[in-house]
Amino acid sequence: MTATSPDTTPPPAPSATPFLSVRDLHVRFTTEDGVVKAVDGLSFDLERGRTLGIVGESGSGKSVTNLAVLGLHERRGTEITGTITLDGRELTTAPESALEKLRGNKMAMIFQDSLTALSPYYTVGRQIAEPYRKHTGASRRDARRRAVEMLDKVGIPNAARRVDDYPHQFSGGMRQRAMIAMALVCDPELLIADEPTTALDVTVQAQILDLLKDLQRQTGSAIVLVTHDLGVVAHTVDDLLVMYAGRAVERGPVREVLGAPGHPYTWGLLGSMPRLTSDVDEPLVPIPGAPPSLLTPPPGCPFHPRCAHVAEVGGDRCRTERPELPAGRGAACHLTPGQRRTALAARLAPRPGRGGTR
Amino acid sequence: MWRRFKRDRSGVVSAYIVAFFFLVAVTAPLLSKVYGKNPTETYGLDEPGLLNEFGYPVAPNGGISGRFWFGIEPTLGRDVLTQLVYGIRTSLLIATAATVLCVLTGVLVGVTAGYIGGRTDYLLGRFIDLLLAFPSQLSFIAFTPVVYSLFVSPGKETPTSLRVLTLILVLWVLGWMGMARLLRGQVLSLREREFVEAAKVTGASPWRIIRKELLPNLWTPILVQSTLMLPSVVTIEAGLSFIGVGILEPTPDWGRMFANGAHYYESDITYIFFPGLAMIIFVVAFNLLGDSVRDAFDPRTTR
Amino acid sequence: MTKALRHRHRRSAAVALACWGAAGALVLTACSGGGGGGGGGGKSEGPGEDKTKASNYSLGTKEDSAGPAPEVKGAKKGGTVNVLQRDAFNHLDPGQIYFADVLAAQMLYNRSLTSYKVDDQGRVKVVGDLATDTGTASDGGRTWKFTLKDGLKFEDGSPITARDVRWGIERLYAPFETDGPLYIPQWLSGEGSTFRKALPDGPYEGKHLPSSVLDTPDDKTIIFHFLQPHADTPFATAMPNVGAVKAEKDTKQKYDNAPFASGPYKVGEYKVGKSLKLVRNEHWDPKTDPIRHQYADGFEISFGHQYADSTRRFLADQGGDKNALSFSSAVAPEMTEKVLKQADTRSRRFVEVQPYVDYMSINVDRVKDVRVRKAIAHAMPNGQILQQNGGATAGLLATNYLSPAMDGYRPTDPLGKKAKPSGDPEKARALLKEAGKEGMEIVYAYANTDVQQKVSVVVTQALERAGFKVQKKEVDANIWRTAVAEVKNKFDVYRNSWGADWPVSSTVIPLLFDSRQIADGSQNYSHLNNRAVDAEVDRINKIPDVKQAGPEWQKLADRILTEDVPAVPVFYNRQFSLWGSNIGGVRYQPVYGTVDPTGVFVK
Amino acid sequence: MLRFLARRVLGALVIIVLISAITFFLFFALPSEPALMSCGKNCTPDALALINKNLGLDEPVPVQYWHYMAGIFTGRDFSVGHCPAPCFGYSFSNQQPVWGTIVDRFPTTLSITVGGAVVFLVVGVGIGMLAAAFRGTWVDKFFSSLSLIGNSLQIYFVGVIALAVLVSGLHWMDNPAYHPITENPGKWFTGMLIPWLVLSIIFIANYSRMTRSQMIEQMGEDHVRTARAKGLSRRTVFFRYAWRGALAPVVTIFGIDLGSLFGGAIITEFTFSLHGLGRLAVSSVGETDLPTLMAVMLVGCTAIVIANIVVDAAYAFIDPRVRLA
Repeated sequence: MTATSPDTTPPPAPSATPFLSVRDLHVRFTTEDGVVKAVDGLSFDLERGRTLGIVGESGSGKSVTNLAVLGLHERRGTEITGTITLDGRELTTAPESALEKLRGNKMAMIFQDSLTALSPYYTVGRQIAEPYRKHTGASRRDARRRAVEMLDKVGIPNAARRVDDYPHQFSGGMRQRAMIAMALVCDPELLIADEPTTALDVTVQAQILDLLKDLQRQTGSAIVLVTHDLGVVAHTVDDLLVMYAGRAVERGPVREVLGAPGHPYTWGLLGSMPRLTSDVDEPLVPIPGAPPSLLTPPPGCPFHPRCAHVAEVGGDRCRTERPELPAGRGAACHLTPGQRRTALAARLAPRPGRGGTR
Repeated sequence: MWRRFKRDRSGVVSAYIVAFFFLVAVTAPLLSKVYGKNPTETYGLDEPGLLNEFGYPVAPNGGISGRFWFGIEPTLGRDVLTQLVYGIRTSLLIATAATVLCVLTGVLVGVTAGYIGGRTDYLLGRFIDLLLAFPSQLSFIAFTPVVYSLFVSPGKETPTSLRVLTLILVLWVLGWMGMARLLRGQVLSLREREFVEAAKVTGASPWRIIRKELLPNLWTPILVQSTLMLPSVVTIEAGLSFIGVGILEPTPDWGRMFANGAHYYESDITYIFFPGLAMIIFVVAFNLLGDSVRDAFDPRTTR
Repeated sequence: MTKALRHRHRRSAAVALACWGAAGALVLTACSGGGGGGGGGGKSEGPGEDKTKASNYSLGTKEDSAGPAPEVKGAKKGGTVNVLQRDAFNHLDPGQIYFADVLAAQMLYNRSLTSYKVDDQGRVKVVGDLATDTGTASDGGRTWKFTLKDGLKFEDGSPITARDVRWGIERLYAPFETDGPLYIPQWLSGEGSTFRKALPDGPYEGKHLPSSVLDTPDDKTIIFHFLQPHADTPFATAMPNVGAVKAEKDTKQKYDNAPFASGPYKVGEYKVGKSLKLVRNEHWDPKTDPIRHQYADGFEISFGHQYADSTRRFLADQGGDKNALSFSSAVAPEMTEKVLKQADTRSRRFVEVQPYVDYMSINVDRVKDVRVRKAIAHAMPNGQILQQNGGATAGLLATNYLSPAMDGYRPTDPLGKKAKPSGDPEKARALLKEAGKEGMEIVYAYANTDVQQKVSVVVTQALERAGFKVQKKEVDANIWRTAVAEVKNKFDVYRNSWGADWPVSSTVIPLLFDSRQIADGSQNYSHLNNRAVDAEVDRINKIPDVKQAGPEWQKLADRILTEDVPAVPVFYNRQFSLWGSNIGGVRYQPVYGTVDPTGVFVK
Repeated sequence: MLRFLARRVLGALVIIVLISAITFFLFFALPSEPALMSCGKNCTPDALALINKNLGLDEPVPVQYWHYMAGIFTGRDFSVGHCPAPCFGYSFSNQQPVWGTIVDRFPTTLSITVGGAVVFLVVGVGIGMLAAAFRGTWVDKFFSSLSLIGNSLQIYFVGVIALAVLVSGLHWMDNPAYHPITENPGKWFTGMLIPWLVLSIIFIANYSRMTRSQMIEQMGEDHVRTARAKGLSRRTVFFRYAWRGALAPVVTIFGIDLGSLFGGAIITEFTFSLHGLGRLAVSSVGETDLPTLMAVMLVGCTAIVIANIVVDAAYAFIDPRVRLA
């Protein structure tokens, strides 16, 4: 699903290939207990200046996908098939040295837990300056100036002084800002943000997301925003990809997906989160059961063990036949569009009798 | 967990080897009966032709023969195999007893300090600091004679049991601190966990909390630590005997065989070979076992 | 009172089988020391044959006492001798010296009134050293007169006079002089430590012994007036502390680190506990000295070389070790075989009998029945004990109380130990049965050292085979001496070792077996209390000629061993020395039981 | 930093005083008469009493302890002469000031320890990093099994074998001996080679195991991944980020090892007949030489507490999160 960029970014790629294109990506880990299919046939595209949200529970393959894009997955025992092209360049087969030149430069990543993701042993300034020096060949002084500039840009007060602080001397929000500064120091064209706000207070979350948006507006980079929080997604991304058990189960423009979700799992996700718009008394509905083991994924639709609608589909279809995700907007589910509408409507109706706990 | 362990082949093999050593130690008298020799008889002195005029075995390779499988001891002419078997018995007895005491003390002090906290924790912590500041090897050597002298009554033979007791005591007093430190840390972190909090709220007695809530969670570190501690105690005990403050003749002792071997090596290198090999196998097996136990209990560390 | 030389060899690892008659043929290679050192007794056949070396002890004449010493064949001047010693010297002050290693070393820088001259055949003569002869006795042996030679000088060139000798003797009365032999002061002024009352501060406060005790009528004459007659005075004056000390240079305790030399070498540099460098003393005149040479430029003595270390270095014979020897370190027993098998060591080693004897004392107070004592004696596995001590190169199986190094020694064997080196359990059992003491409990005490632990194994085993029950009692090595020297000790059998200060048995039998010696700390460890023995001791002591007394001592010793059995002789110690190939003139000093460094040169 | 030092030094002093007191008092439980050692061969009860008086052994134990400890700072006067500060008393067995003996023996221990430590730290950490870098390959397996065996070796066995093979058998190396480095660096080196090697084999195993697992753990850390995501090369990340994190525990253990080795590498010294502090301690126990034993004990535990302080300071240096206070 290609989204047309509404802003000033010139359309790239004379060819039809989008800026970032992931095709039929499979990531498998060999472990003691067997082969884990962490990502199983994932495809998506992303253009410059656009933001793609990826949501899903932990272990759904979101992070693995992003690590695979950057080539940061553990090499040993990991098998990757499919293609990842960035600006026309194939990444899965690229040599490590080529990837090193891209990382932090053309593509950068913001990690979830800034406390562990920043090295405790070096100053914030040094960690920000490091990729800058490496990729631009700047002098130590220039790099430092750049680090101060970046810290300033991400809203660290008194940046010139704080540049010499260590990460543990920063608050959580400031650390996350510093991490963003680090990711953006070389003006990357692709920014992958892996749950950048999960560990933060709600107010800080909003600030960080605003910051990301602002920066995107300035640089026109493409952003992949990984989260399990649909609330974050709603206001930030252009398109949304819902992942379950290593597969994309639904995708489409964010309004459409959130407004008219087509997959029971997406329904579950929406039901398990509080909404600002809804009544405080409205109970939250958790998805029953636990994510499936990726060692032995359920046959057919991987969601069927937790799905309340297996019966509606009828027969063994959910258990035996894997539903395809249609190109563009759509969901990988055997339910017919009509069944989906009915079921969704039923879900959205209040259920006073049940109290859910979180 | 057990299943995990069983799948770890090197762990299982090591367990068998370790068990074999303990079996040897326990059944030493039986073995020596079957083999037809005992560790105290001076075959080389009693029978001409076994030792030469310098007191070394006449036969090559330390006198290894169909009769003396591991050869005979220079100058005293005793059978090396039975000496070794009984030596292992002595050493393992001391090491096991010392380890058990260390573990018990470590658990007691560690859990007490961690659970009660506050002033008790502080005092126990300083006490541990103090003991840790003792140069351990030096202290073993310095204090063993002191403890001996506390037991010895002049004019009577010091029974071997008292010597054994002394060694156990000395190894114990300066050996439990590591375990205590470790457990204290564990308990400190467990103490804040929900289930302990919950148990406290329901009014469970501290003893009950320790027994029912804490100890089950401490088994892993205790077991792993003990498995690592025992071989090191064995080697320390052997080191003491090597230096000459351990078990005396004629009680066979593993460590003293090294001391003797160090004397004899110029003319009879074979003598030190078997005790040395046995010790390497024993410690390797125990270390592997320790690794396996840890892996089995704590799969995260599997790498 | 007197104490014998106690050699410092901690016999921690020593030695192998004795050359007993039975095993003799086998062991001959081990026992033949090889004709190194030029000393006699290249072969030591063991107690089976009369070694007769002992009978070679004699008093030298005036001519024997005149310098210079006969040249050593092939000797050259120059070069430095490296000396590897195990233990650091505990004293350099001649007044404090008593241990074998320092006794050997002091020969290089210190001269005494008389000294021992060893000839090529290993014969020992007592000769005048500072004195012109071995002294003249009068008043029935109570008064001894010595005359100093001409041309004697200290290291600063000042002459040595009778006053210096007097000072040297008087300073032995000072309270800090505790470690050396005290024959002369005790003979002059009283037994035990009572002699110190005669001159409590030594000569330092300006007081001196009256001339009725010690007289120096002129610069050359010294006259001793003893309380009792002492026929062996020439031997007593050969102790290193009967020499000259220059009063101005006497720094009391500090003299221990910087003695003022009268011999051919003087202290160059001394790092206590580490090394000692001896350099030529230019003022020493060879014409005055019948014993010493000054071939090497100096001696560099270093301490801390374990026997295994020094042996390995002599064996390798590389670099500076070619010029190395040791005064008292023996070949490490575990390397004996290696040394004997390495052909090139043949000309640079010796195995010699020392004046030290290992005994097993039996506490007569506790083991009252002589038959039981006999049983113990017969059961004692001498050969096995010796083997634990290092075997043939560490000692010879002993058959009686006197060392072959003693004057008048005869190879008697009253207990038939030669035939039964591992003990005679049957005979012992029979004796025990006769005494009706089968299963009797014996407390065997031993010092807790490596070797003694092993010895305890064989002793216990032998006694148990003879029908005893044995309680083994280990005693801390550092209190061993005091523990067994306690009269009221609770032990029955315990090892001790005795070495004579000079090769006359008056320094052995009375000390070990005279009932009047029984006291805490004394050497009558067995507490033998037999009036007849005491009387015989007195009788022999009165014989004015030491040569005639010799055989009498042997007879008495054998009588005690046959009738009273207060101790079992176990083995005679031997010194097994090895040195570097570039060293010549090494010979054995039979009185000290060490290498004699006086004729050593670098090839 | 200053506060940290002051606090820690104070604590260390308390520990040293306690340990020395325990040692001192325990030794009076020994059943021997130290004065006998200095009494020589003509010892009489009078002489013994005199020596006891001279050595101050006739006073109550606490007083003696006080004199001993005070003497370290002020020096003491003995009948034998003045013993200048630092005075650790006169040895009962050789009547020399103990401090001289310590000063004499310490270089041996220092040489063994420092030389050995350099070897085992460099080689051990090197091997550990190599194994971590080539994790899972034959390199890793080779070194891992090697260190497993090395970890199980005992000096008193390997040392003897090394002597038998390298010195007596093949004559490849010199007999272990101490020669002052100031006099003959070449001999110093060759004389120390075997002790270093043997000491190292055993410690290398420990350090390589620890380094390997620390490195692997660090390589799995988030911040290391971040560094990779910044485009830093594998090498840079390995040597700059992961190594820094792996360093802290290694340094801790190293400090503790070094501290305890300074008190005397007893078994090493024993095996190779080297005369360092460890052997001195053993012989002083055998000879009831209390002043010497005390001195070695003090040196040993001082080394340990200093090592602890240094380790903590180093830790703070390595890891800025740790604050010294």
